[in-house]
Amino acid sequence: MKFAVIMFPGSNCDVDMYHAVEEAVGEEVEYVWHNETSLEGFDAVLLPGGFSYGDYLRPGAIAHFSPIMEAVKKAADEGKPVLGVCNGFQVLLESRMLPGAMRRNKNLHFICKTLPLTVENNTTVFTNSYEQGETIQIPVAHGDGNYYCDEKTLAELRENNQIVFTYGLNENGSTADIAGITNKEGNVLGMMPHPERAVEELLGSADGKKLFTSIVKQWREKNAVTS
Amino acid sequence: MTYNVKVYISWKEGVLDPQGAAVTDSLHKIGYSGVESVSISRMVEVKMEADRDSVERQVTEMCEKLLANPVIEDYSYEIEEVVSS
Amino acid sequence: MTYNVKVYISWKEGVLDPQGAAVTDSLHKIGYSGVESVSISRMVEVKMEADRDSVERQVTEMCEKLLANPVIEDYSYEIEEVVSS
Amino acid sequence: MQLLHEPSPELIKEKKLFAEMGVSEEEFTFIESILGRLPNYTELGLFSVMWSEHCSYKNSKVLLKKFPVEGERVLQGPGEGAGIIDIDDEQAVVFKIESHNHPSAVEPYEGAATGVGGIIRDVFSMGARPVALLNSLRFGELKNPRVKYLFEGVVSGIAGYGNCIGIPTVGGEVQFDPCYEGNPLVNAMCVGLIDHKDIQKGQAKGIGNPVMYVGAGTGRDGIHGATFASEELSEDSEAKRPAVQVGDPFMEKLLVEACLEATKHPKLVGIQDMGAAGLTSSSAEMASKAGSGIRMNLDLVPQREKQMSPYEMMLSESQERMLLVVEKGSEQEFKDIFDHWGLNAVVVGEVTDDKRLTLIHEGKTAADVPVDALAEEAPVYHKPSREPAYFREFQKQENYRPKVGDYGTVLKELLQQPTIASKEWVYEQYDYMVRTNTVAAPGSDAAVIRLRGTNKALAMTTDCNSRFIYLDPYEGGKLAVAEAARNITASGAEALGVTDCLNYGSPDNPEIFWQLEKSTDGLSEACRTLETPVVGGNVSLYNETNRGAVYPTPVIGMVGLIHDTAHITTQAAKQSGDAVYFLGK
Ligand SMILES: Nc1ncnc2c1ncn2[C@@H]1O[C@H](COP(=O)(O)OP(=O)(O)O)[C@@H](O)[C@H]1O
Repeated sequence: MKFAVIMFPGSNCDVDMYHAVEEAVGEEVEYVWHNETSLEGFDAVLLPGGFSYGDYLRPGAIAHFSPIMEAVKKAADEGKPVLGVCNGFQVLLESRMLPGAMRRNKNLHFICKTLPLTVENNTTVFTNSYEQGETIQIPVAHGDGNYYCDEKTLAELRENNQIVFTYGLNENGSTADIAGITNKEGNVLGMMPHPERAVEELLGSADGKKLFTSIVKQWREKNAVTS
Repeated sequence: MTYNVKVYISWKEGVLDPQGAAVTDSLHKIGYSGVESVSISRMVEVKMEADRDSVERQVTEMCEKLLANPVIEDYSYEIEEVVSS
Repeated sequence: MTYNVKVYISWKEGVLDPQGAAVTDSLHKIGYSGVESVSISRMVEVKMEADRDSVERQVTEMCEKLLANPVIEDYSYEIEEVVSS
Repeated sequence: MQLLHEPSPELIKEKKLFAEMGVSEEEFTFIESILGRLPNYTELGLFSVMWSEHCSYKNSKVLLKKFPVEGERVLQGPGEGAGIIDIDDEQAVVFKIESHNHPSAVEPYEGAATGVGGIIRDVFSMGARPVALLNSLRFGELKNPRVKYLFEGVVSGIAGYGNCIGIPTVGGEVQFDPCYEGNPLVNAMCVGLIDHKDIQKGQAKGIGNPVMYVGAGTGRDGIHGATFASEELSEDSEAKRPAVQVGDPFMEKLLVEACLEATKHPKLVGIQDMGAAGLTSSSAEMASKAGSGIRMNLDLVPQREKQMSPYEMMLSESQERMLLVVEKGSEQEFKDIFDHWGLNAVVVGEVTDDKRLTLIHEGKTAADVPVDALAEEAPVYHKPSREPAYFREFQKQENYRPKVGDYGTVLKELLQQPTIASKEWVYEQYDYMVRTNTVAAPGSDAAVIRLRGTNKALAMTTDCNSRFIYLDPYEGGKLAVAEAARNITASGAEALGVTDCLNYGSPDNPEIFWQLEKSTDGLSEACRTLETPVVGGNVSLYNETNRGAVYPTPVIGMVGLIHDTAHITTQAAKQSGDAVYFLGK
């Protein structure tokens, strides 16, 4: 299985994402620069954290015009797993691949710490190795992670089981404690917490590892059937 | 034609602006108890060349595509022709 | 009296505006080649109770102390009385 | 800021206008004799910044000479952008600390942010990948709203820059004391990692080689910044306010990546960041170190504002700019590297053999001065020194023993002191985990960063208890180094070396100069004993307001090597039933 890590100018968790794939699942992984136009040959797409274009104007706003985003949309339409973490989530929101928007954290400060998350839906391609309702420890590091959507959208998210992770401790003010959501189809996940920072015990937690193994597991099952 | 465009981007009604609330609080703390509410919006000033009949369309597009996020923000604008001197 | 105060805060001349530069760039990339420059500033709207003869002083003070940093920012304001209906 | 009519050389002399630039009468006469004529306005500007305390260390050089700077592992001592120490396997650690006190006092967010940006450039200009940031902060008492504003602004400025550029801020310290009211201290430290073969020097070698300018455009910001840092803060600083710059961490992130690519290119000759005194210090120092000269055409310098004068361009402290010297003929290869990252690289001059800095502007020679005079020949002062009266008083006092009633209450009261209380509010705002190497995060004695692909790790800390140093500069100086070394050792590391930031009041005051003298003696002695050579540092003098000087605050940044990640120890108690030992006396 081959992962793509998209690099925007200002991405800075790209290396972390790359290493996480190497360490957690040992699958093939490559960087793809923002002005490329194709993701041919990749089986999954990772949009890393950081400050694309300095987060100027609004986080993720400028990056969503990068040429590569057309290819990311195409990959999503083809049903490939697309994971956006932190700034990657913000890019997915700004490009309307996921509903809602981000505001400044309610305390107006950047927050860096490891927080408990609840796995709300373990049936997605990203969470099939977790237990339903399991609590996992995953770091957050963001200034604009205060997720917002209107009531109607929230109802839809709930109805379609699109809320995948919620905060056990909601420090940023997110609507309905939302930490991560998917699209309706379930193959595009955006989340503020950083699973790629939690794949080694040495650094404090390895609870993020299963997110990557889930992706690989499902891919293997699918390809075993077709081949 | 050269235009000076001012785009005002503010929070949609019902979306809580954490910054505005924090500033209200700080103003109270330093003694301005008369302050009832504060809201903070962005102003984007764009200087641009455009045809008279396309400038407004261009500005609306720029707002919709990039300058504002319609999920949480409203926008309004003023377009002014720059008279060359 | 109730007042609606609009404070406009922008960079002092000569201060780098990295946001403006990034947005200009991005507008060019998505096809708005007529854009010459973009500058981004903030507008703070304050609703407040005050006496007629102290409101202006209060607003200036609030700007100097909290809303703007005169080291790198300029500010201007408009004060409008709210006529209760 | 813009001067439409620059005063003529004669007028400068007659009206003693040099004094406004911080140049003394004797210094002016010296400049005149070096040039064999009167300097013009631009030339005087070059001397004024290069001979400021910030760039020349003219008041502190005699003291810095005492520091032990050598050791088996030292690859680069003081003098370059940052010091370098060997950590085996052809790897080395690069680190440096620097102050941004005065800008932070007037614009805390940007002042602190650009302080971080500057220290990062010092590290990657050596060819090293910046891997960690630390800081050391001092403020007045938190009860004062202005102090609170400064504290919050400084912390979010450090966070704003470090988080955006993606280098983890892993440690630091904060102290509150009335002596810092109005003159906070903001010191930032950066640690980088390098392979021996990639070590760069800021040298302009090879006659005819092109000089390239990369990064952000030059604006009128920060003009006079270097001399600003060398003056006391006064009401006057208000007038000089535009001397503060705004940082662009996004630009610097691109610059780091592009420059690290460039430093691996075999045709790179030299690279230096444009820090204090911008184009002036980078060009003069690169030429002086190589025994060459540089001729620059200022019309080619990327400019952000219209009609900038040579004086303004040379003294601008616009951020996120670097100067490169490359082999003739390889210009395009470097332009391509920078182009990939969306950055401009422009040839602005060439290396010459005349050991002069020659500046051309609109076809005319705007300045022509010997580079060594700028970079090497600044006057050195040995200021008078006098033991302060307060010190004699202290020495006479009996040892004080506080009477403690209820230990529980006293402990609680102590923990409520902002200086002692948890600093979580601070470090939670820093992304201390980005790049996923942080093994010991803030909250322990020293921070620990593992070195990916090896079994090694680096420990790092910043420390200084300025009250001790005020009470007894010599003993306090020793204590500062010892505290840092204890923190390093307690995390399982072998202490390697030190970078220091000397924050003091005005050296023109003999009692303050005495503090400088005694405390640097103490620091030197401790560094010698602990075999932690000083490989770099920074001096910030004139930290005083009309209420007086800050306590002498020589901040120690120390780095240690952990040979095996299994040796990493953290502060927290691990298990009930574990034995507790007390070491020392
Ligand atoms: N300004 C700061 N930036 C980052 N970390 C900080 C800062 N101040 C304190 N810390 C961290 O908080 C912890 C406690 O700091 P401090 O109270 O100075 O303790 P100590 O006396 O053990 O050095 C340390 O891990 C330190 O690195």
